[in-house]
Amino acid sequence: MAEWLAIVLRVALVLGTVVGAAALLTWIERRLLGLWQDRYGPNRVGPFGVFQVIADMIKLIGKEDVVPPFVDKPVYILAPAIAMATLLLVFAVLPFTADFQIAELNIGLLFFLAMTSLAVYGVLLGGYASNNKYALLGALRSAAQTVSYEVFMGLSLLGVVLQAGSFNLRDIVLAQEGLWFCLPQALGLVLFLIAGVAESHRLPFDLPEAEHELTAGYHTEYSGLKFAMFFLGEYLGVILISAMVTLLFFGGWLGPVLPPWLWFLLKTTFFALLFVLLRASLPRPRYDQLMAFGWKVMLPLALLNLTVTGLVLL
Amino acid sequence: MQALFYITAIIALAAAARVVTGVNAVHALLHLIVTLLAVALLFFMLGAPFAAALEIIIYAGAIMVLMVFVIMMLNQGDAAVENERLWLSGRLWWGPAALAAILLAETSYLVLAGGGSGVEPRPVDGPAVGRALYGPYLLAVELASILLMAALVGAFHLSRKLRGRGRTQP
Amino acid sequence: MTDQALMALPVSHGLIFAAALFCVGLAGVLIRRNVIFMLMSLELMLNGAAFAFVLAGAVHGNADGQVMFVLILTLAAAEIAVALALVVHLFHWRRSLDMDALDEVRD
Amino acid sequence: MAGALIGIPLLPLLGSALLLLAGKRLGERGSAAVGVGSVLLAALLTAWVIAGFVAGGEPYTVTLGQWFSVAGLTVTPGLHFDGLAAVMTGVITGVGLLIHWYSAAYMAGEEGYSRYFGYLNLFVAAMLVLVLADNFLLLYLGWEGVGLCSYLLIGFWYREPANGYAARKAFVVTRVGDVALAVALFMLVGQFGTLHIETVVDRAWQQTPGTHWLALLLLIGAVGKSAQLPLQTWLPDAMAGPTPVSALIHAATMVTAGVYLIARSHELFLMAPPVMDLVALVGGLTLFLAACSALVQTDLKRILAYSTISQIGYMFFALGTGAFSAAVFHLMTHAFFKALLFLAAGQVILSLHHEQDIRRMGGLARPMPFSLACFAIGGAALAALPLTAGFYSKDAILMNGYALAGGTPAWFLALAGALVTALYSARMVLRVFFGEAVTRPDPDRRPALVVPLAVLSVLSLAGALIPRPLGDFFADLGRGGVPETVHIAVLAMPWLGLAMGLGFWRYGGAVRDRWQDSALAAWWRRGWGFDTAYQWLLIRPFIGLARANRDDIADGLTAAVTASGRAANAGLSALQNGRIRWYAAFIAAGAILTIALVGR
Repeated sequence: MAEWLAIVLRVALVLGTVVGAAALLTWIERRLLGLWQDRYGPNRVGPFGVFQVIADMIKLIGKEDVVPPFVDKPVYILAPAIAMATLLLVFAVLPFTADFQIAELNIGLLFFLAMTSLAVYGVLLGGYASNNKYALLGALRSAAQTVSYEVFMGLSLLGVVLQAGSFNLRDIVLAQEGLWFCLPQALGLVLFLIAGVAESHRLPFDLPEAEHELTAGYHTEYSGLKFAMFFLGEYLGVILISAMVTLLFFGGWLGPVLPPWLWFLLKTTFFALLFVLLRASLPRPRYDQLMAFGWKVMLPLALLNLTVTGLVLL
Repeated sequence: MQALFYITAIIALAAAARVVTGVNAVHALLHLIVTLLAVALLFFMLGAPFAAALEIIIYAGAIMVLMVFVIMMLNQGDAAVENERLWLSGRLWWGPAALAAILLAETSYLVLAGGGSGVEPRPVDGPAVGRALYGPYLLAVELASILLMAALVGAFHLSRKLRGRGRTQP
Repeated sequence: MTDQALMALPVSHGLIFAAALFCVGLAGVLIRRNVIFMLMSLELMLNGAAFAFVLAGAVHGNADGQVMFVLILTLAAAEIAVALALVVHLFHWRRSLDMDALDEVRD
Repeated sequence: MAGALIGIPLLPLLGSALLLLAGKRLGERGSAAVGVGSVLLAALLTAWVIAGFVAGGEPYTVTLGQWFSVAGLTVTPGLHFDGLAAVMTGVITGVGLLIHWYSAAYMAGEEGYSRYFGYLNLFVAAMLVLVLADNFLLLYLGWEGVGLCSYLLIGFWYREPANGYAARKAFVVTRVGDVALAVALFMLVGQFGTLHIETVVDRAWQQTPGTHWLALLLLIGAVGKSAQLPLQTWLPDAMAGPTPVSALIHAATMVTAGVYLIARSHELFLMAPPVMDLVALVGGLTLFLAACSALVQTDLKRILAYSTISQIGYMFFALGTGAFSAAVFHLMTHAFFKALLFLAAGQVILSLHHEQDIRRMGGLARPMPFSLACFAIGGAALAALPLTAGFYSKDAILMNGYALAGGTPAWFLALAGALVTALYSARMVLRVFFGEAVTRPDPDRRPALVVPLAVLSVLSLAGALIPRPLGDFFADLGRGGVPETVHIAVLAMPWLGLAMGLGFWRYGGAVRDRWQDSALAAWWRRGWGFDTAYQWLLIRPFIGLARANRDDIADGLTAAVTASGRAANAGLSALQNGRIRWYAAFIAAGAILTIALVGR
């Protein structure tokens, strides 16, 4: 019984932390954007406007949850759940420290890939169910983009798998004790970062929800809590990719002096902030440029990386 | 744990039945994805985690996405659902259903007649599969790669032709 | 974790499940006129076969079952790629997904 | 000498090959040069060979090599040259050359000019092979070759369906004779084991049985080719071809092939006296019936066609009575004057813009005096007026015929025929050239048209003076005394006919008109109704029989085979309905069946 309780507690802790972090990230992003764009951002509620997050949540929860009459209702409701649940599920297999992990899975990395690939459905079905041409276009773009970038996301990680000799995330981190994989797998790191940005539909790869062209893309018709779930899903994605980069390339919790969980937190936060910086600084490419870039540049590079790694290891 | 197997299997079959009988293509596809996830879970339970992961990543994550993609691209709307309902009605059901039922009965009879007690499945992990693939099955892997290449070229060719046709039509 | 997932399972039940999946798919292929639905049913059949392979592999404790699964997966990917291209073609050409409308292949 | 002999048929053959293969590139001038040139060379060679033969006098043979050897029959064809062959080759190349020359101008501007000369050269080659062959098989090759060319040239203007019909008719009717000839060849092989003509003739003296049948079959072959009773119906229709073709093939050369055949194998006929009598009777009947038909024809070329039938009838009569030399002599002179008549008629027709009906001619004497002269000479020769070539030959036939066969019915028919011949000759010349002018002619005096006519006119007048190299070729059957009255009758007949013609022309207008409208004249005009008779006796019953047999039991059997195949196909193609789901269902059913059968 105690065992079960421990598991539940751990799940609650991870869930709370991650969701809270995602929520907090929305505030951090707005503040940082304000800073970089030479303005304030939200600064009225609480110290530095931190409570703005809570205010937004209250607003979103309190809003009327509209289900338009023309939508495909079951799918419409399912879509945001998929978008959030798949990402949250991955956190179950992440080793935050050497001994703090909800579930140790031999194929943890594959699980991550599986869940990210399932996450497409959230966007895709959301766009489809909305029965709206902007949403549909956004969803189609998203599907094409995600499927394309997934291909070399998996390939770029294979170098790491080769070096660690395991799909187990914990083993991968432990394999970096001497040297973080960010050095031997520098190319893989860059590829994975780009793919990660694309997977989480962040700028500059947010074509599926490009507001200039498609109003709000696949979640045009969504409002209230369902919109909040999509919204949160995006930031969960940012955190997840940051955590994965940390685990796979920057030694996870490994680090001197400071406690391991803090190392993990610091590294992850750094990459999350990097995402924000990317949003602030990079322009958005055209859609066909995005696809061409994925297939014609990234895929060959990923294959090259895999080949070279394999040759070196042999 | 046996109970979990049966529950998953029943979910898979029920979802499969919905795939076959559904009239909305996207809903049917979602049911198919459920079936696939259930099968993946069964793989996992059988001690084949690698197969389970592949089932999700490739089957559910890529192939099915492609199908959803195409369905959305064709975007047939409500008329298609009505049409599908029309096509599904009538006596057309019974023949194929009987065929499938007979086949199932036969195989079930064969399987049950073969006896076989409960066997403890032994787990086989990814590296073992990899060694088998690049060991005795190397030729099959090469053939599969040729097949994929052929499919790639074929699909590319077909879509190219379509584009050419589209250009000539006003 | 995986070790705990293992269980004493009557192999026949697993095979019957595979056969059932296959037969449901078969019935779908025979019943449906819509190409998309036929393809989905086809995937069901493939999964039935794949499950039988993986089950057999697990029972005997060797990797051959999963190897076959990987090959089936490859086949499915190739098949779907070409089939979907054809479906799009068909739709542009006929404005319909009715497989029976395509009966001029007999000539 | 041997090489020259081979060269005679070979030159036109090469010309023909050149014309038919590359005719389009040669153009009209080139085609004419090749077509006429090859025959000219052949004619020169022939003249040289004949000169050599006359000087040396001995018949000789050139063996061409072994053709085939099968089941004991070895065929080594060769070319044989003797008096008869000399006459024939001389006529063929000489008259052929003149007609080629004439054709070059006559056919100018026609579509298929080179094709025309290609066929014409091929004909000359085939005819030369026919007359030079020392072997019945080679003879048969030439025989069929001329038949083919005849078919091709009658249907030369093939766009007109009637021409095609006439060509087919000629081909099919002569085929009856050809089959008989082919059977005769088989009998020869069976009886003598060889096809070499001289050997056959030699052996025929030793063993007589079966010779009657052999001779009869040869006669049927000759009758078919020479348009004698009862196979004469094709020749009038054959006038659908170009006029020079009518002159060369259907007057001067090919139709005399039958005469040549009988003359060549006359020893065989001498062994079968009843057949000889039959030959004479056929000739007599033919010449009289055809002459009567010629009397009432309104188409200029058809008059000449019936006249040709009639004249060949004279030759057959001569052959039948045993006057072979006279027959061949008449063959030669007939070639001259009939070619002259045809070519002159061609000139008239050309001048009148392809008008052939004599009722729309008349008064052409003034605008076309040269044609009148040609017609007068040709007609005189045809009517056998004294001092023309025709006089000598026909006189020889009638006198020899009486001497050899006496006053048989055939001889009296021949005598009456002489009268009718003179009558229709007079009618033809008078209708065409005198009386009221109906149309304005557009005379054509190209030398290429005129010179051959002039040469032929001379030949028609003086042809009898040509030394007869074959004089001693045929064993003369002896000439008994001929009563003076007979001689006078023979001499008087043409004059009588001529006088009757002039009389009717001058004074008998009403009689003439009534006669022309009478049923008898109409019957004669239709060639004594032979065509109609054949239509009712042969063609209709045959078609009826074919119709009746259309669904007989054999057809039922074959139809059953096809029907079962069709049914099986229908069943299988019902399975292959193009519906993938059906296929899948069949696969599933097959799987179920297999499992049920195997999995126990």
